[in-house]
This record gives sequence, C-alpha cells and structure tokens, in this order.
Amino acid sequence: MRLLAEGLSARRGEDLIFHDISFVLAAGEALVVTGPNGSGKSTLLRVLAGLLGAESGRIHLEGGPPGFEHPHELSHYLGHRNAMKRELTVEENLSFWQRFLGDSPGGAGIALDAAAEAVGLAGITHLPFGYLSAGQQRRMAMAKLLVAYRPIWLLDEPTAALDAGADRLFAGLVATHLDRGGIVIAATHQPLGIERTKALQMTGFVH
Amino acid sequence: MRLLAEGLSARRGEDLIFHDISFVLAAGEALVVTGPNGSGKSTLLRVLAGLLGAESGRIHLEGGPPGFEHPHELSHYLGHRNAMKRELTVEENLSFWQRFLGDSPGGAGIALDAAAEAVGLAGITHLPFGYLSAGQQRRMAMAKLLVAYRPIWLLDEPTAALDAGADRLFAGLVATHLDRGGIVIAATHQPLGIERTKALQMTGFVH
Amino acid sequence: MIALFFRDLKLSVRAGGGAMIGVLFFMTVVAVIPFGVGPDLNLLARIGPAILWIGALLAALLGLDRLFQAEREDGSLDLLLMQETPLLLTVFVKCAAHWAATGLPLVIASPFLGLFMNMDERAIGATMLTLLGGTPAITLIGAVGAAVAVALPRGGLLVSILVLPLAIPVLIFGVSATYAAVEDPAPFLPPFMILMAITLFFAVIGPVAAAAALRHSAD
Amino acid sequence: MIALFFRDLKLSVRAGGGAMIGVLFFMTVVAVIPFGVGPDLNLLARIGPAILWIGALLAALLGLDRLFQAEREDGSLDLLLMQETPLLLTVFVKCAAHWAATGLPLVIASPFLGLFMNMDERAIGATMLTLLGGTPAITLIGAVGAAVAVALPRGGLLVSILVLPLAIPVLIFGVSATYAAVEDPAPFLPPFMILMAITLFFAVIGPVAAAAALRHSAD
Amino acid sequence: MSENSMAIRKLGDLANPTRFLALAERVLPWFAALSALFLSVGLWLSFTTEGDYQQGETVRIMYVHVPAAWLSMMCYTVMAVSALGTLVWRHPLADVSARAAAPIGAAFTFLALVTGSLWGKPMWGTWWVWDARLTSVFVLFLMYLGLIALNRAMEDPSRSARVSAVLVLVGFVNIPIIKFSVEWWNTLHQPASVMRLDGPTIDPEFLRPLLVMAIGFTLLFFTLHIAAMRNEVWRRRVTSLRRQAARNAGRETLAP
Amino acid sequence: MSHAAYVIASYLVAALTVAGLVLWVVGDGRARRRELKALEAAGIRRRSAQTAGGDDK
Ligand code: HEM
Ligand SMILES: Nc1ncnc2c1ncn2[C@@H]1O[C@H](COP(=O)(O)OP(=O)(O)OP(=O)(O)O)[C@@H](O)[C@H]1O
Ligand SMILES: Nc1ncnc2c1ncn2[C@@H]1O[C@H](COP(=O)(O)OP(=O)(O)OP(=O)(O)O)[C@@H](O)[C@H]1O
Ligand SMILES: [Mg+2]
Ligand SMILES: [Mg+2]
Repeated sequence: MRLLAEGLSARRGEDLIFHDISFVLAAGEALVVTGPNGSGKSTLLRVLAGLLGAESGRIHLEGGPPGFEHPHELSHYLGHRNAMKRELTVEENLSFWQRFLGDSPGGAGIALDAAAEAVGLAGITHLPFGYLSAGQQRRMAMAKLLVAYRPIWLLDEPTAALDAGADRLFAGLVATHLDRGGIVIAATHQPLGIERTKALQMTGFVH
Repeated sequence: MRLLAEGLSARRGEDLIFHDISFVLAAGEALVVTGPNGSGKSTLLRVLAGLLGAESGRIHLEGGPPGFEHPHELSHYLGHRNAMKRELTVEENLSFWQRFLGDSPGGAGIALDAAAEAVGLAGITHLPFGYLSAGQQRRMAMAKLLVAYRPIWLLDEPTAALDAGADRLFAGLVATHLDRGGIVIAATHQPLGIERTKALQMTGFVH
Repeated sequence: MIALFFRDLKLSVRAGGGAMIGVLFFMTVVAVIPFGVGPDLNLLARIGPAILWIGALLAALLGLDRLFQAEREDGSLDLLLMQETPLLLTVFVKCAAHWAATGLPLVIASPFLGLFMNMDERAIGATMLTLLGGTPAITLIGAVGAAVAVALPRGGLLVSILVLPLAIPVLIFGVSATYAAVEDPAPFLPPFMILMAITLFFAVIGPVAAAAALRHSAD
Repeated sequence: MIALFFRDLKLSVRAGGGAMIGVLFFMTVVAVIPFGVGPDLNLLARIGPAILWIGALLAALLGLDRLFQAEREDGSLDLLLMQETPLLLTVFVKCAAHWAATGLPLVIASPFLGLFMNMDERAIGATMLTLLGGTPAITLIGAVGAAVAVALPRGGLLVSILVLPLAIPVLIFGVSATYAAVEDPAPFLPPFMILMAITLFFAVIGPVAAAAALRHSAD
Repeated sequence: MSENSMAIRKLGDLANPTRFLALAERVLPWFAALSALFLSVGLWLSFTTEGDYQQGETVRIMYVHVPAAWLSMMCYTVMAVSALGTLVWRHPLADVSARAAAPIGAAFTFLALVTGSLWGKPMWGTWWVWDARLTSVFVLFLMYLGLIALNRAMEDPSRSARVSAVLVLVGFVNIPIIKFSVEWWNTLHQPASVMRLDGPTIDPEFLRPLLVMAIGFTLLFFTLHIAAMRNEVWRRRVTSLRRQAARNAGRETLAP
Repeated sequence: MSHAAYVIASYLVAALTVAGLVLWVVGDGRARRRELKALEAAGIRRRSAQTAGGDDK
C-alpha cells in the first residue's frame, strides 16, 4: 500500500496557503510535518482527511483494499479537538466510535479496556469525559485510534498537553502501528521520537 | 510583594487531587509546576485563580496594593482555552479584555498594536479570531496578558501549540514581566527557557 | 448507525433536556391561547387542532439549531464527514434520534393537550395521527436549516427562520387533514396522503440537502 | 462593564442572533399562524396578543441557553468570575445586552405585527406595553436557567423544568393584562402591576441566583 | 507547477470583476441621469393627471405601488438568474450580483407592502388581509430578509455562495404564486390589467404615468444594482488585501 | 385620515425608502473606496501570484 499526494495546493478563504506539495508514503512509513505557526500544517492534514477541498493536485492510494475510493475513508483523523462528548463517559464515547467507525479491511480494533490500558489510563473509563485533565483527554482521544482499525493515521499536534511519559507511550503506539504496515502523518512542533520518518517542512508563503 | 500558599489541598469530585502544597514567591520570581498528566497542575492553578475552592489551606498576598482581598483579583489566568470569541476580530477581543479587565494598581497595559507586535503577530488584528491557526490563537491569548496589567500571571501550558520561535518569544515576555517585579506561575510539560524559577513537582495520587 | 442513534438519544436526554422543554413549551402555548379566545368552548374546540399544530411546529424548533453545531464544536463532525458510510444516512439517523427525543414526546403529549382545548375524541385522534405523520417532516426540514447554519456561531434564530417557511406546507396539510377527519363532508385521506407524501419527500430530500450543506461547511 | 455590554451586543448582532434576525423570526411566526388557523380576521384579532407573546417568548428562549455556555466553552467565563467587579453586575449586564439585542427589537416590531394580526390600536398599544414590561423578566429567568445549565453538565433537564414554569406566569399576566386593556369590564392595571412586580422581582433575584449558580459551576 | 501558470489562472479569475468595474464606471452616470429624468417626469405626470371617478385621489398610489410591486418580483428574478449563474456556470460575478440585489429587492418589496397597505385602508377598510396575493408578497419580503441575514452571518463568501444560491432558487416558486395568485384564488386584490397577454385594459390616462414611473423605477433599480455590485466587488477586494497584508506582517517577525 | 393623506403618506414612504437606498449604496461605496485607498497607501497591492510554496521533503 502506498499513499501518494501529487502537487497539492489549498486555499483558505481567498488565500493560497500552500502550493505544490507532493510526497509518497509506503506502508510502514511516517511523515512528520513541521513548520512555524500558521504555515498550513493543519490545513494540509484537513485536505488529506478530505475535510477541505484541495485547490489542485490529488491524493490517492495504491494497492489499498478494493472499494475505497478516497484515502480518507481509510484514515483516522485526530484534530485539535478531541471529538468526544463531555457529557458522556469515556466508555460510552469510545464504544460509540468503535461501533460507528468499524474496522477497515486488513486489521481489527482492540477492546476498549485494552485501548485505555495502552494509553495508560485503565480504570477511569467510567468517568464523564469532561472530568478528565487536558492530557488525559488527549490520551483518550488517542485510544480512539486503537479501538477501530484504520491503516492511515492523520494526527494534528498529537502530543500537545502530553507529559514526557505519555510522549514515549505515544511514540510506542505509532511505532507499533508502523510495524503493522500502517501509515502515519503527523503535524507537530515537538520531536515525536519515532524513527523511519520522512520530514516535510512547511514554510508558508514568505513575501 | 510576596505570594504565599500554605498547606493547599483540593478536591475534584470525591477525590483529593493534591495535598498540603505550600510555596512562597517574591516579586520577580517564577514557579514552574510540572508533573504527569492528571497530577493536578491545572487544578492547582484554578485554585490559585479562585475558580475552585481549596479544600484546606490558604493563599494570600503580602505587601500587595490595598483593597484587594484575594490574589486572584490581581491575576491573569491563561487556561487551556483562550477566552477569545471566534466571531469577533482579534482587535475587538483584545480591546474588550483591555477595557473589561482594567489595570491593576502598579502598572499599565500596553496598547493593542504593541501587544500584537510583542507576540509577533502585528497587523493581523483585524482578522476574526476564528481564522487564526492554533498557534496564532495561543499567541493572541498571550497578548491579552499584556494589554491589561496584572502583577501575577497564572499560565496553564502556555506553550502548547507554539512553534520554537514563539517559545523563545514567550520566554522573553515572561522574563520582562519578572524583571518588572511580576510573579509567574506556569504549569507545563516543556521547559520554558526561563531562569530564576522555582520548581514544583506534582506527583498526584497514583491510582 | 444504531450506535449513533443511541448516542444522540442519550445526549439529548442527558444534556439538552430536549424532550421536556419541547413538551413544556407546547403546554405553554396551549395554556395561553384560551386567554385570547375567551371561555367560548366551541370556538376553542374548533381552533384546537390548528393551535396544537402550531404549538408542535414551534416546539420542534427548540434545540434544532444544535443538531450539527454541537458536533462541529467538539470535532465529531469531522469524523462523521470522513466515513465511508454515506453522509445521507448519518444525517438521517441523527434526524431520527432528534425526532425520537423531541418530536415523539410532543405527539404523545398532544392528546392530553387536546383535552384542555375541549376537543372531541375524533379530533384528538386525528391530531395525534397527523402530528405523528407530520412532525418527522419538520425535523427533516430543520436538519437542512441546521446544516446550513452549522458554520454560524449562534445559528439559533436563523435556523428557525430558514425552517419555518419550508414547514408551511406541512402545517397546511396537517391542519386540513385534521379538520377533514372531524367535519364529515371533507374526506380525510387526500390531505393526509399529501402530508405523508411531503414527509416522504423530505425524508429523501432533507438528508441529501443537509449532507450537501455539511460538505461545504467544512473548513 | 460598558465594554461587556457592547461586546455582547456586537456578538449577538454579528453572530446571527441579532436584532434583525429576532424581528424576522417574529415576523415569520406571525406569518405562519394564518396558515394554521385560517385567514379569519376576527379570530386573528382575538388571538393576536397571545400569538405575539408566544412569539416573543420563543424568540427569547431560542439562544438564551447559550448565554453562559458559550462563555464557558471558550474559557471567558473563568476570567469573568475572577474579577473584582461583583459577579451580580456582570450577570445583569449580560442580561441587559441580551435583552437589548433580542427583546427590545421584538417590542419595537410588535406594533407592525399587530397590524398584520388585524388588532386595533388599543390592543396594539397594550401588547407593546406589556411586552416592554414583561420580556426583561423572561430574559432574567432564562439567565438563571442558563447559569444552572452551565453548572450541571449533565443536568439539562433541570433547566427546562426551571425556566418554563417560571416564565409561564409572566406570559399569563402579560397576556391577561393585554386582554384586560381591550375588553372593558376587566381592569388593566392589576395584572399589569403584577407583571411589573414579577419583572422587578426577577431583576433582583435573577442575577443573584445566576451568580450563585455560576460560582458553583466553576470546575 | 510553474509560477507562471498560477499567475495566469489567477488573472483569469480577476479579469471579469476588473472589467466589470471599468464598465460600471462608464455606464453608472448615464443610468443615474436617465432614472432621475424618468422619475421626475413620472412624478410630475402622476400629480397632474386626473383622479379616478371610483377611487378618487387614491389612484395616485398606484403610480408607486405597482412599479414597486413589479420591481420586487423582477429583482428576485434577477437573483434567481444569478443563482443559476453561481451553480451552473460558476461565474465569479453571479454571487456578487445576487448578494447586491437582496437589500434592494427587500426595499422595493417593503415599498409595495406599505403603499399597498396605505391603499388598502381607504379602499378595503383594513390595512391587511391574509389573502393569497398579500400573503405571498409578505413571504417574498421575509425571504429577502432571510437571505440578507444569511449572507451577513456567513462572512466567507466562497462558502455561502452556493448555499444561498440554492435557497434563492427554492424560493423562486413564490414568484409565479405572487403573479397568478389573483387568478388562482379569489382575493380582494386587483387582477392584472397591464401585463396581460391581450394588452392592457387600463385607461390610457392612468397608463401613461404608470409606465413612465415603471421605467423610472426599473432604471433606478439597475443603477442601484450596478453600484451595489461594484461595492461588493470592492468589499471582497478589501478583505483579501487585508488578509494578504496580515500574512506578510505575520511572517516578517516570525522567522524561526 | 382624508384620502389625500394616504396618497401623501405613500409618496413620502417611497421617497424615504429610495433616498435610504441611494444613501446606503453611495455611502457604502465611499467607505470601500476609502479602505482601498488606505491599503494602497500602505503599499499593499493586489498580487496576481504568490511566491514559493511549502518546501518539499
Ligand atoms: C399590502 C397590500 C398589497 C400588496 C402586497 C400588493 C401587491 C401587488 C403586486 C405584487 C402587484 C403586481 C401584480 C402583477 O404584476 O401581476 C400589484 C399590482 C397592483 N395592485 Fe396591489 N398590492 C396590495 C394592495 C393593493 C390595493 C389596496 C390596491 C387597490 C385597491 C392594489 C391595486 C393594485 C393594482 C391596480 C395593481 C396593478 C395590477 C396590474 O395592472 O397588473 N393593490 N399589487
Ligand atoms: N470536574 C471534575 N470532576 C472530577 N474529577 C476531575 C474533574 N476535573 C478534573 N478531575 C480530575 O482531577 C485530576 C487532576 O486534573 P488536572 O486537570 O488538574 O491535571 P493536570 O495536572 O492539569 O493534567 P494535564 O497535564 O493532563 O493537564 C485528574 O485525575 C482528573 O481526572
Ligand atoms: N477559516 C479560515 N479562513 C481564513 N484563513 C484561515 C482559516 N483558518 C486558518 N486560516 C489561515 O490559514 C493559515 C494556516 O493555518 P493552519 O491552521 O493550517 O496553520 P498551522 O500550520 O496548523 O499552524 P499552527 O502551528 O499554529 O497550528 C493561517 O495563516 C490562518 O490564519
Ligand atoms: Mg495547526
Ligand atoms: Mg492541565
């Protein structure tokens, strides 16, 4: 499986945010997107997730499972917001996403408890999501990546609000996913501690 | 001016989050609070900001301006959320807070443009806040600390989402504030690059 | 999908108080009209179905504006948009959950309110039936409005404005079917069939339009 | 404080909840009524005041629930709570801004809508006066509900049980004062004085209760 | 991809609005002068012609009421065509045109409503009835206001264009309803007597000022519409220039 | 009200509405032109193309 982006450019409002970005990622490879604030990292990820139309260029998947036209149907997207309801318990949230997202072909999600365990927060799944600390919320949002299988992970500043221990834990999760042949694209300001990465430096338009 | 906390403990729901925390900060000193996720850093800051009642212990200010009973009336609080309205322009947001907060005795806020300049985003104050990227939003929330004077700054993970350049810029802002005799308490996972700091390591109650 | 349905149901019961506020508002409307009409029971009975329908229409507006906005604010909308499952279906299921949480209680409460309006059994039955058939259409139309307004920070009133004019045909045929059931010469079935046709029409068109609007709202 | 007033005003005007939209919503509600009850001018004139009051109540309710929740979600509430200025005053100013942005335009528009409902001058004047006196009470009651809603993330139900029952007396005295002004035997002043008393009562109690609820909501 | 092709595509986008601005600059004075001329002649005619034996002086209300009513419908038609332009041809000016027309249309509809009411009070004895013609015009007014509100609430035109275009087209069903309501339902309102297939049935004494006023109003509409479109183009330019300025300013201090 | 009053009222409303429209359009145009001038004075001009995008790899 290979993810290809060719000549992507995107617009926000009237302005072109980036222009002619291309990359190829094979299974087991990660791309780390870096760049100063406002350079378009989040915009790029949203384009890859199919949430924003690209102005030009295209994204496609080679050798993926048949029947999926757009790579975003095979992707997890972890944005700045966690996509969890404050009013529901962590367990209700996770089990909702597990059932709603379902597994992509080629893998299976793990059980809720195992996922909570994997992010180091076993035993607090009965709390309402709103009660968790910022870092705990972020970790639980990561647990969402585990409960349903998707070969591609799109992560926007995944480690913001995480402590050093959780950073390592997260690097472990990503490494495992890559080992299983997954693809990871992450925008970040901090080193993620993952090997086998390609790097993409966004500069924005400098005038 | 000295800020004293004596034997603070706080509760969230049923659980005691931390217990018997004391410190003394003189003018020009900073306290950096670290600790793993969920160890109670945010809770401590919220107690200091008067947003959460302490279970026991007390916080008081020695040698502060007269007429202020609670230190939180002399504090800026920068939480996880930026306290800015997406719909209003940055300028409207800042000028609202400038006028609403007013200056504490002993100092004066700087002009909006100067504040935007200080966080490296001069000239985009006419954009709606919602248009800014995550890091730009965070920087503008910092500009809020400058437009109205408060001797005490309570900062919860101020540098999350900031790029390296902005990190340095922020360290400069804090240093200036300390030089002028301010007090800074910051919870963070990343080194802030400030000297003259005391450190407080939260351990939390390990479940 | 079933998961989405139950999550939404749980949320609106737990957080919005959707069902209660709708029914309470409905009751308020019904309680206030008699002041204007005076103690004339016959007149009250005559305009009863119309009032119940208007009350239900207005009550259905409460909370509708948050249908997609709440999802957008916490980022869930992004994930809903990305899936392979057709967005149509997602929208439809959300509408169904919303209707079950707010429309259905209105239908169930309507007979009691009919008694207050001094309506006879036949009129009450007819009103309940037409409401049962018609309120889903209102929810579905509302979903289009909510989707259009999803990008707006405070869409509340704007959604209602977009929705009300489109809901007028539903109101007209709902009311006329009810009257037809009560007054003998007029046949009940034709307007009721039209009402059902409108509901079916919006069951198809509503999700399509809402899905299209949501796709364009992503930023 | 003035800054807060203007910010809130600006927000509600900018963000699709503004004066024009409130009035537009009100007009839409009025336009929908004849489709339900039929174009009978006499009947419309009789239910006119009730309809105007219901429309105003609904317009005030839509969007009121977000009064403090929006502040909380973006963290502004924390800063509002921390200040030296009494919280009461903050709450009161927010209510005033909300009323100025949604209540006042409704009051101003009500005479024109009265014409559409074929009401006579006297009824129109009375409706306008009672709306002017009564809508602030609705806003203030709503503020308490909104504050409680902020405090209880999972307790939405309580809000509706709290707000509407408290608002119903306002509605009832408002409507009955209006009718008293039109129909000669009934005296206008007593119900109107009660209405004003309710408004004053909530002008005092509302901010106190809301401020108390907000203080406890901080988490 | 080379920067050149970028430049060409962007220029192509701009060409139309730029050409439009130049055109507007040239034709606006003429339109303004002509509409002023027709309106003043119309005004003079409408106060010098005889009153009606049946309606007395009030017939003079017709000279404002009827052109305003026509214009209210025509303006919506213009918006509907523009909406088609947005959806089908994706013409960059179509959305500008639809947006600029909405407030003007709302004003004319308001005029038709108010003058109609002012005519209705002496003629029918009431300001308002809920008959088909009047109700449908009221709904038209609400639609104009709704569209204005929607346009104002969504500040990013690129996102709101298609949504409001769809709404405009949906609302277009109202126009035939207004036009033919007097024939389909029996109402208090006059049936058409000027714009009919078999020629006008109205007395030429009234027809002359009416037509002059109608032409004057139409010219006024086009003048205002072109000017408002020009304003809208400018507004968009200002927004995008400001963003661009912002971007530059943000960058310079930002060098990491 | 005499019938003449209705006529005068209608013409008055018409005059006011038209005047309001004209004033709005003209005023709006003036304001936009002023903003454009200000931006131009600040040295910001429309650019037909922008330079370099994100560097690759
Ligand atoms: C608020 C109330 C009214 C509204 C909304 C209204 C609306 C309209 C509209 C939309 C038209 C254009 C119809 C077409 O082109 O076919 C029209 C035409 C006309 N209206 Fe009214 N009208 C109102 C009241 C009145 C009254 C009270 C009178 C006179 C008693 C009147 C007399 C006329 C006449 C004579 C025409 C011209 C019909 C023709 O020659 O085609 N209208 N009105
Ligand atoms: N409203 C609440 N009710 C009950 N418990 C809560 C509530 N809010 C937070 N907690 C708990 O309090 C603990 C401390 O949370 P706090 O937000 O202070 O942590 P933190 O040190 O800031 O963590 P992070 O680094 O993730 O931001 C957590 O275990 C959390 O689950
Ligand atoms: N809705 C919008 N409308 C117009 N411009 C926008 C919008 N959202 C973002 N932008 C602009 O797009 C640019 C890129 O934003 P983006 O969020 O992609 O940056 P980023 O690289 O993720 O930055 P950060 O590191 O701060 O998260 C910014 O200059 C921002 O001002
Ligand atoms: Mg970002
Ligand atoms: Mg924290």
